[in-house]
Amino acid sequence: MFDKYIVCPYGLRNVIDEHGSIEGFELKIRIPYYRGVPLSVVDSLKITIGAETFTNESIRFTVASGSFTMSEMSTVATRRWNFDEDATLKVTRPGGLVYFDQRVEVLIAIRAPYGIFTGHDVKVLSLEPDKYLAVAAK
Amino acid sequence: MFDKYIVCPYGLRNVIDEHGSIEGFELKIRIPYYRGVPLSVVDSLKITIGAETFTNESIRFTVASGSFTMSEMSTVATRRWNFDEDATLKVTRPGGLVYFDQRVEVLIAIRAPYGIFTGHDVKVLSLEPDKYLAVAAK
Amino acid sequence: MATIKRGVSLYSYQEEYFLRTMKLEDCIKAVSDMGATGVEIIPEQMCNEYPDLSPEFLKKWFGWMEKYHVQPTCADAFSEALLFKNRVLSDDELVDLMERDLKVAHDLGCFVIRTLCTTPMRVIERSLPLAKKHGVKIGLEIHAPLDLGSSWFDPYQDLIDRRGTEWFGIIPDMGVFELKPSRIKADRAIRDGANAKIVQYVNDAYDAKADLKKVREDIAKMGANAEDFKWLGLCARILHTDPQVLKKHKGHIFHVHAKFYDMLPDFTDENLDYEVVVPVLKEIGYDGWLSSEYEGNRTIDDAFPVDSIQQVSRQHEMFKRLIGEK
Amino acid sequence: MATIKRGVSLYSYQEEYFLRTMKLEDCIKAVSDMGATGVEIIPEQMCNEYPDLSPEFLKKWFGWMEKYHVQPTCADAFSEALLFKNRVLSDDELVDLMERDLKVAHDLGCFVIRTLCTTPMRVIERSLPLAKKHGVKIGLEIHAPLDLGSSWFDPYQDLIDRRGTEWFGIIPDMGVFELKPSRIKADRAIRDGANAKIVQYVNDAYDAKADLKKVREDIAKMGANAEDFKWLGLCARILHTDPQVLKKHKGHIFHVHAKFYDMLPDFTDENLDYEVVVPVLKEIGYDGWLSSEYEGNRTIDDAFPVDSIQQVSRQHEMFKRLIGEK
Ligand SMILES: [Mn+2]
Ligand SMILES: [Mn+2]
Repeated sequence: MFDKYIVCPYGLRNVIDEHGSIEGFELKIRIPYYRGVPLSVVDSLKITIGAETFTNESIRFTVASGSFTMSEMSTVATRRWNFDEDATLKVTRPGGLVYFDQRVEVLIAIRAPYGIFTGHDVKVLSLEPDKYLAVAAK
Repeated sequence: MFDKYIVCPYGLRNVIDEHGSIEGFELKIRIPYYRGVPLSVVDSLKITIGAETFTNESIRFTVASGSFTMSEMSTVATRRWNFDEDATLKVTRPGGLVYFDQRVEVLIAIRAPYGIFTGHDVKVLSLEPDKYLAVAAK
Repeated sequence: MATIKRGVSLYSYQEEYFLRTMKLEDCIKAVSDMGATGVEIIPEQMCNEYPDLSPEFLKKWFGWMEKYHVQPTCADAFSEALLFKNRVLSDDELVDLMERDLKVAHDLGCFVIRTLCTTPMRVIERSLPLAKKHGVKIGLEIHAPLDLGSSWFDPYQDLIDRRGTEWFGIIPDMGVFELKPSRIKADRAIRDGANAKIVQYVNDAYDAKADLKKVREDIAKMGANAEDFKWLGLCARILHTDPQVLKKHKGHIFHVHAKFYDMLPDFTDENLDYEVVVPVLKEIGYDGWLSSEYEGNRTIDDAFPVDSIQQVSRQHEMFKRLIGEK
Repeated sequence: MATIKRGVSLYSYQEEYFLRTMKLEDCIKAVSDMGATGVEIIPEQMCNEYPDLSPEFLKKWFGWMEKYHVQPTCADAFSEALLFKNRVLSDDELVDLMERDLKVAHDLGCFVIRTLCTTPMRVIERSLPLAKKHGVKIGLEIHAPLDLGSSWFDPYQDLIDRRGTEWFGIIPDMGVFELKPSRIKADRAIRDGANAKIVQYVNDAYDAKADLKKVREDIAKMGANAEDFKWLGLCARILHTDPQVLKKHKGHIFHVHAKFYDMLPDFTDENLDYEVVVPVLKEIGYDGWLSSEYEGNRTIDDAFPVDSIQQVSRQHEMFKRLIGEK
């Protein structure tokens, strides 16, 4: 359910690290379920862009309550992804995305108490202006 | 610290399952640290009996607050092993222990916020009468 | 004389809430606008502070209750047993979660929490003193495919016999009284690739109480595709419990989930047996809530705009008539 | 005139508590029996209900405080940053743990919690409003090898300059004022296999302030074994901060950990510089607690019975003399 809303129509952009290199890209997603959940039940994510596939290992998941890599998330039981909230997925991919229009496919699995809830969405998005990460304070 | 108290001088015995077979044995240990801890920080356990070694995979850890396999324990952050409490380790070993006197060696690692606390103890224990697991109610 | 009360689970407005066109206050106002007075909520859906509701939020919440002349009824809980990938939560941990949800419900002013059938009965039993402590009842939702009349309920009946009905009871979901294949679901199946002719054949066979094994062979010969077989499977799982079974549960029905998929413009529901169910509820003296759960959005949202407010209002027109409200 | 107060961290009685020969009440009584009045506690050591202390436990706790004429001082917290094997807790999560410990301390009637130097300073800073909310101060323990006089403290001084000293300050552990190699530790090294002659040679060299690189070469020639080198390493790490440095911290010392390893029968401590430290504390007008932390048990328990009560009592005799208590 809510599958067609998973990939947000906005928010796809390359991410420039503190040294000025493109470290990857990010996109925003919505939850394919009818309530918010603790982050630990976000079981797996698979993002396909063009012919490339990215899984848990290369994805950082950020919501208002925290920012974790997908492998860290398995123990994050006290922070939540809310029902009405965009999550930002940052994908490590040196060089980032090249083409202006990108076919973005997301497969996501959430462990509900009665089993796995999967969601699937594909959209063609246009790259927005790059995001520059601030140089750390010290 | 408290290393010499890790292996309790009592509590070594074979465990008989509901079908009457010896499924393994159990022993009791104390914490080699100066406070109680959440179960998730019990990082690893290694038990050596005679020439055999048993690690996390074959050990079930039981305290008043719960009973978990060592692989389950990694996410048990809200249940604690208290400073003054015996923990029971049940080790899966079909046939159990045979000899009356057993050299029992325990190596345990606990993750404190400032690093790993390890404990090590060896004792020779005598087998106590078998423990019979009750047949489940239904 | 005590009578059935009309309420809404804000779950009904999830599409608009998800799309951010209705906020929590708008949902509450929508309930009030229909003259309904009970507000059910899934805290994890619409309270982002869950499980620690701040005094500031609660002040707003009760402010809305007063402003819109409504009252909190049920808080829907989930018991996140698969919180961690490496294990199922222990009973002890599930009791802790139950207490957490009882507290949330108490804070929200709800009289009952909905627990799922995935919560082990022994966890429910161990939670009864906590229900008493927080002054909130525990209601087991009985949802299709569970059958209100089957022996599946026996252990729970035993729990009731042993522990009484002050803190434990049931929340039947009216989805168990399904009369026939849903028209909007059939249309969706066709949009998803099923053949209109085959769907119609299956529906007619269902109405005629035909043997579905035979129907399966028939449609195979007609050249059925995967979506056609999916439709047949969906029809085969339709559950119509006899509404008379509610009499058996008289005395421990805490709350009712008034599930529905599609209300017609003439304020009738083709699919669910409310025309029989509501009179039975009246007959057994049920004086709790009929709490709307609109779930049709999932079915139509690929092709049509969702109007949850309109759908729920139509259901309440039907309820007014069936309850005999002036 | 304000004066230094005598207290005990129940940590001092951990050996007997662990061996179940002293219960919590016995530990509190032991403090009282010496005329000390302050009780410091590691809740995770002696309160099995941590972190949710029940009203029943707290009633007993405050009953003991009254019965034994003592009062709670400090609650020692840990900030379990490595709670999970797969990651370090986030700052947000550590702030939650800090609040949990502030609440526990508040419930116990403590005025301060001890936080470890492993807690990131930004977490401490974010926790200051919570300290205020719960009315409990946050004290950073400064423990060897941290040097009270080094620039390591600069960021914390900056925090104090920016945010004041009402809620953040320090808890120096007197282990930083170590004068010389500990006799009981030397004896233990010998029991563990070090050569008595080499241990003596190292100790003499230490007293003579000899170059330890040279000493290393010397003992290698004497045939030193692993335990001998371990002893040399231990001596090389002895930290003697100049007690005058306490003057620099005047005004933000919330509490003092009176660490010790071995009190002699004549009520003196060969190892730690209390003869200088206490007068400095008096001079700067410190009117908080000297809270005993006996830690010698770990060193002697392989060969000797541990008598924590006697050891702590001896230290308090010394404190009475140094404070000038009648
Ligand atoms: Mn329902
Ligand atoms: Mn200390």
